Amino acid sequence: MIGLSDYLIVAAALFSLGVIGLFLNRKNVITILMCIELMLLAVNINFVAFSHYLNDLGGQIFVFFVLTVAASEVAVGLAILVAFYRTRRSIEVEDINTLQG
Amino acid sequence: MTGLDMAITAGIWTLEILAIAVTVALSVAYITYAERRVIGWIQVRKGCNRVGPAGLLQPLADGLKLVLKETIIPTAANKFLFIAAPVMSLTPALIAFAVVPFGETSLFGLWETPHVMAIAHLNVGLLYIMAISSLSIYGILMAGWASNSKYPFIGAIRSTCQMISYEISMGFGLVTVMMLAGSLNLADIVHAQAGGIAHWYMIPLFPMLLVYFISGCAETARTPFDLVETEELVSGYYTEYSGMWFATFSLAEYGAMILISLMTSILFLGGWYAPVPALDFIPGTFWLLAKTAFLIFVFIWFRATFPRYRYDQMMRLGWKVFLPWTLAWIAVVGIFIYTPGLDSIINFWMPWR
Amino acid sequence: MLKRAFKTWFLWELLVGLSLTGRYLFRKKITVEYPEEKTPLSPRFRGLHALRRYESGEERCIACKLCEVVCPALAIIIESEEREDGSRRTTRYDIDFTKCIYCGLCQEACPVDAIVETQEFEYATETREALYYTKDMLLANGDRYEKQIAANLAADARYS
Amino acid sequence: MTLNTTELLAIPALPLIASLVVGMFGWALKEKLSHTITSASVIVSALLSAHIFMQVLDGASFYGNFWTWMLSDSFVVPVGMMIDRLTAIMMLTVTVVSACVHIYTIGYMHGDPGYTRFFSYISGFTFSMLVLVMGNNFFTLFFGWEAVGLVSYLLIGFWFKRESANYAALKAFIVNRVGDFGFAVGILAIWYYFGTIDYREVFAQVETFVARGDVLHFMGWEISAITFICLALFVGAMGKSGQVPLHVWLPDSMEGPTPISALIHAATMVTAGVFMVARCSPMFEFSETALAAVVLVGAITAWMCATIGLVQNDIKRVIAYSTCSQLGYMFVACGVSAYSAGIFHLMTHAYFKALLFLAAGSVIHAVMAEQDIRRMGQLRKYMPVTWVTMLIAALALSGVPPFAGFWSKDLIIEATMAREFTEYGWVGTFGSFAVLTAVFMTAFYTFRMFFLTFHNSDRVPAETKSHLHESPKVITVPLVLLAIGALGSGIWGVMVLDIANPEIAAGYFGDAIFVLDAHNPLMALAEESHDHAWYHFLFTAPFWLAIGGIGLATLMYLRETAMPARMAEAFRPLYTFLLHKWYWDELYERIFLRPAQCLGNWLWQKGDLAMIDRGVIHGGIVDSIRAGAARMRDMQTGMVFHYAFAMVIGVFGFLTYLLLKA
Amino acid sequence: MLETAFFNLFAGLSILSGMGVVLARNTMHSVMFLIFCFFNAAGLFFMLDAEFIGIIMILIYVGAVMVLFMFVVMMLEVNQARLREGFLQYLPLGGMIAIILIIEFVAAAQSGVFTEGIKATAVHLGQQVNNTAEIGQVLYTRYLLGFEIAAVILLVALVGAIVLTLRARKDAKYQNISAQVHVRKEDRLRKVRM
Repeated sequence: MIGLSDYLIVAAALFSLGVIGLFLNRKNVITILMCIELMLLAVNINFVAFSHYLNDLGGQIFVFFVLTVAASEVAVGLAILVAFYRTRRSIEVEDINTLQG
Repeated sequence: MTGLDMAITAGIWTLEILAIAVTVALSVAYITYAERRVIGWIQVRKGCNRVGPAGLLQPLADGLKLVLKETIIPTAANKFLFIAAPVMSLTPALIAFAVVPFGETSLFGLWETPHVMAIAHLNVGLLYIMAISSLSIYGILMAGWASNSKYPFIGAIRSTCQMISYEISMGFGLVTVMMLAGSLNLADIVHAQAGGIAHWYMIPLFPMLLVYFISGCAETARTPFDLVETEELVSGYYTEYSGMWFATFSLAEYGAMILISLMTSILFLGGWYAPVPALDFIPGTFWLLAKTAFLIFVFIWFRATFPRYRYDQMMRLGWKVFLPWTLAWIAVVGIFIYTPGLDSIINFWMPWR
Repeated sequence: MLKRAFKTWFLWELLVGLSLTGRYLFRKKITVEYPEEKTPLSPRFRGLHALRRYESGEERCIACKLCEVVCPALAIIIESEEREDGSRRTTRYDIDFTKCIYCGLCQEACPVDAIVETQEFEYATETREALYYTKDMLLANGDRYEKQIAANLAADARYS
Repeated sequence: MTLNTTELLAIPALPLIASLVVGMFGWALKEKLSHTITSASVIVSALLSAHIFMQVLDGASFYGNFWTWMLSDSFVVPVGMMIDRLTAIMMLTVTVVSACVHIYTIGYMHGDPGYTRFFSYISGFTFSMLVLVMGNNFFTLFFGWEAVGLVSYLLIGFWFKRESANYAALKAFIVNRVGDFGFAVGILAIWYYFGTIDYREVFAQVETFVARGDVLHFMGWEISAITFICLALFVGAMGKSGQVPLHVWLPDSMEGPTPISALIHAATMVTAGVFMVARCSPMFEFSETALAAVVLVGAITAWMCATIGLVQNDIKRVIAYSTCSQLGYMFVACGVSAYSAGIFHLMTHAYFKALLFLAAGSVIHAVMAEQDIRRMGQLRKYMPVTWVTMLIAALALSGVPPFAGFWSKDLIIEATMAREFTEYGWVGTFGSFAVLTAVFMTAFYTFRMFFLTFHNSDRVPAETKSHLHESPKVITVPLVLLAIGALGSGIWGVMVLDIANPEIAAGYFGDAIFVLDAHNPLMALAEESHDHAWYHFLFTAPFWLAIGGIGLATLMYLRETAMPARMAEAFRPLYTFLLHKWYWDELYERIFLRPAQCLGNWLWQKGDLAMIDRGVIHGGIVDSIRAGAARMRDMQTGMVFHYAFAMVIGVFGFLTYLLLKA
Repeated sequence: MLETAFFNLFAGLSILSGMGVVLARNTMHSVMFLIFCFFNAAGLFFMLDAEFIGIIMILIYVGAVMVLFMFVVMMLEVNQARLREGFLQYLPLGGMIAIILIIEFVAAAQSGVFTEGIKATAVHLGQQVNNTAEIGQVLYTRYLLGFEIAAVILLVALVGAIVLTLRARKDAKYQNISAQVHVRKEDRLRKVRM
């Protein structure tokens, strides 16, 4: 039978994949954004799984909010990326260094 | 559940799916035929009438020709995505039909209560349709990108912008339907419109009917919104396609057209109910299909009548006319529903309240 | 103002357009189903070329080469020699129908009504070579359509 | 019997829709359509209000919530209505006066560039005021309260190109904020103590709440909670209704167009405070301190503003001070627990004061926007209709029977004299003195203004004289309509509605107003027992005082026209004191404006420039922060990789802790 | 049995496609893998009786967010090879961290912290309970404030994205279509007596 921990493990695997992605793709901002989406997805799976097994709708509501925030993040992030690309003709992370202290 | 039961269930499902898929494929073929005939008539021509009696075998001949044609894949194309694109555009067009209810039947009294004729009787049917139809963008986008050629690329970008823009007003239009029907279940939405033409949602939601149907034209890239495949783009995102893959795109496009017509009938034109209750002895499926057929005819009629929009005009229509108008109508319906006094008017269309 | 609002919201202009096309939907169709039916042709119709003969059987063409000169598409090639009886006649009169634009200037230019255009237009071939007509083929055309040609010329005569 | 919901909703909805339509599409609708839409909507709403009023007389009422406006945990703000007899009479007054003003405005504002905007505003005002009176909870009341304040601000500054109008608007807004702060505190206190903001639920709990005796510690004082709530609410009422010391904005608000002065700053908005106190009678009744405060403030205002009115020269200002003074009367009435008398006076006052303003507007219209009564005179022969209506209004204001003002004012004065405070006896005495003397002054300044305008010598400048003429029908018809109100509403109130019935529950108001029997001054009055015969007025002091005031005015401004100047010379210091309105504005400038300015300057010079800029930045704090930040800054590499690493370490730490705990 | 099979299918495919996202050479392929991953996650949501969230997931992520990604990938001409430089260099470190991470996660998930007091298997509510209606009831009452804040966040993101990317073209000319449509004869024509 499928229990809560099975879902948690799937989510954990996806989350770790997202982390690996952050480490491996050290240049491509788009992929980094996608890895963040992957991690958020893992979080969402956890939320829904807990919501189901605890019989509390709050988890699903929070997925809702996570979705909202993720969508906003992507919209703004990609907009920044496009604006950045216009000035630098590049989307490499290492070129984004003007804010460095 | 024993193995036998499962086998039977699986068998029935397969049959249902096959029935719908084959019907859709055949209808698509014959809609192309109908389109040629109707446009011919409007242009005072006779249209195709050579192959078979009255040209009825023409679609089959066309299909045969397309299948036999050579498939060309450009050298610079991304082969995997190039081939996946038509599949990606056809799949959503077909699986969307899974939740469409084609009527209610008690199978000549075999069942005590009438069953809804749909493959999946989903609680979130309307959302499902919206979600699935939003997927059809991918086929086009992938086709445009994978072709590695400028016309398909521009066509794909155009079509994506167009579809996303019109999806918004379509979605908001559907919100008004949800507000009145109080359900996302397509069968429930139809049930809420029972009782003759006055109960159909086209009466209180007339502007939304227009918005939905016209957005549907844009969504399926039909004239007057067929900027995706204009001559200036050498037929847009499928410039590089030929043979069967090309045919697949057409299949998807016409499938989407059928879907939009079906959905308009279900959401606004009372689904499988007759315009007057006295005519209910005719099976509901007939009514639904008749309404759908009429709407498909209107699609064709549009194509024969209207010149194409310019791209900026089309975007303006979507964002600056339809979107505010749908939002306003949501507000109007909301005010009617929640204002004491006015709610007695709107309750006529909300029998479940 | 009310009228205008009504027209805007009910998409009046679009309905007008739709009703127009809707009316045409029921018009009598004017299609001519070609192989079975054909439209009548004008006597001036300019189809396949032909070289005519006099009633005596003598070819009309006197190799003046006016048609070759006037031809805008350079489709006509003429070579001539003196014949045994001293008259000037062509040895070669070819028309390349892949070049010909059927303008009819050759017919206009001809002083003896030798080169004419018939009403024939169904001469599709399977090869390009077959569209290169030599003098014999043109004369044969003339023989075949003489009656029709004569009738057309007669019909058109009072206008020229 | 409950009322029809649709009808009730339509009453505020019609002006709202009209206001929005005209406000947004006024440019397209043009003048004619704009005023047709707004006036029609308000007239319909007045008719509907009349219908409601009739039904309410038959015993109908309404109470219910329509929507939920806000929802945050247990704080629920519903949008609902409570229609009882108090509301009904307010609705009727508001819509009728508003309808008259709408019609009047068509003539008065004709040709103004902001014509459609003006109509949008006044319709919006009608909506807000109706929300204020019809709501069934304190939050709707507050919404209406702020909305009318907003419209008032917009309308005082209507001629926004005029600098003085802008300042007057700002002044009104800011002074009102002071009051609104108190009001908001009061509402929040109600929510805090009662857990609800619904009238019915709050009022139902008051008795047990008082019995519980909650006490509030405020700046070392001990103050009972109910007194605190009532006083806080009353601060709001003071702001909105122009009571001392927050009265200073009301005379300045005369910068707005005259119809606005009539509608907002005389008849309706400024009386919102009185309405609120009457509405909250179940709470005020349990706090004698609050009631005494109400009497005190009302009496001071009534008396002081009357003295200022004696010497003002601007026709609208005279009426404005009179409005302040009359509002003081209403508060005195409420304070002595004669709420019914207060509301009665509110209604009669609405008619005659609106009439007075509109007639003044008609005069101003005729003399080419001149407002100084020293440059008028002998206008009677040019504008007879205005003269008659203004005379009616002046008589009503002075309290001459049988005009409306007499009935309500007499009731208030008698109630004031009859009421006995257990703890604050001197307040009652002072109140009686103030209202009695004010009657005399009211009559005097009203007729002073009246005579100077319409009689006396002709001081109109020659160039305006050629334009002098009676105002058009569209202006005079509303005047006549209101004149009927000013004539009859008093008799109607006493005879037909039975407002003056000492048994509140048996009279017009029924259970809409709550009065403890021990407080009821009307009851005390009834026990003193004199029958209310028609000649009753002959035995009352106010009547004779009013006659005296009118007589003095007649003497000074019709007979011995040189006398005023001589008197002003004789009492020069007093005259100047009054002419400068008791130096309130100057006082405020000394107390609030100057010190605030000085404080700001001081903080800027000493605090900001000297201490922070010179002392701190070069003193080390900033430098050390800067040095520390430079080191901290190295942590922000700007590399996503590093951030991710930090995040992962955090996850590690958390997980390990979790595992160890388990 | 069927449930397990479906769970394994969805879970396996989502993890596989997650790997695809990370490892794919072509960014476009990454996007496609991520879409596929979302689909499978939606499948998992369906299994958890959260059909509304599942559909919304597809509608928002697949229908809108990923399209945005695709758009950007397509529009920006990026040198893919350069972006992959140094990919393998960090694989050992990244892999190690991930392995430790996942071991800890699994240990935590299995430790019983999350299963204590929770029913081993929740009751499937089935068709009778309408998940959408339930969510609506909670969302518009208890979580109303959060919902409104989310709406405001979206609005701000919308405005922000537009502000960041909009370039006003000064040379572009626009027509006022409604003015054109509504023009009347009297507005344009004037009779002149010659």
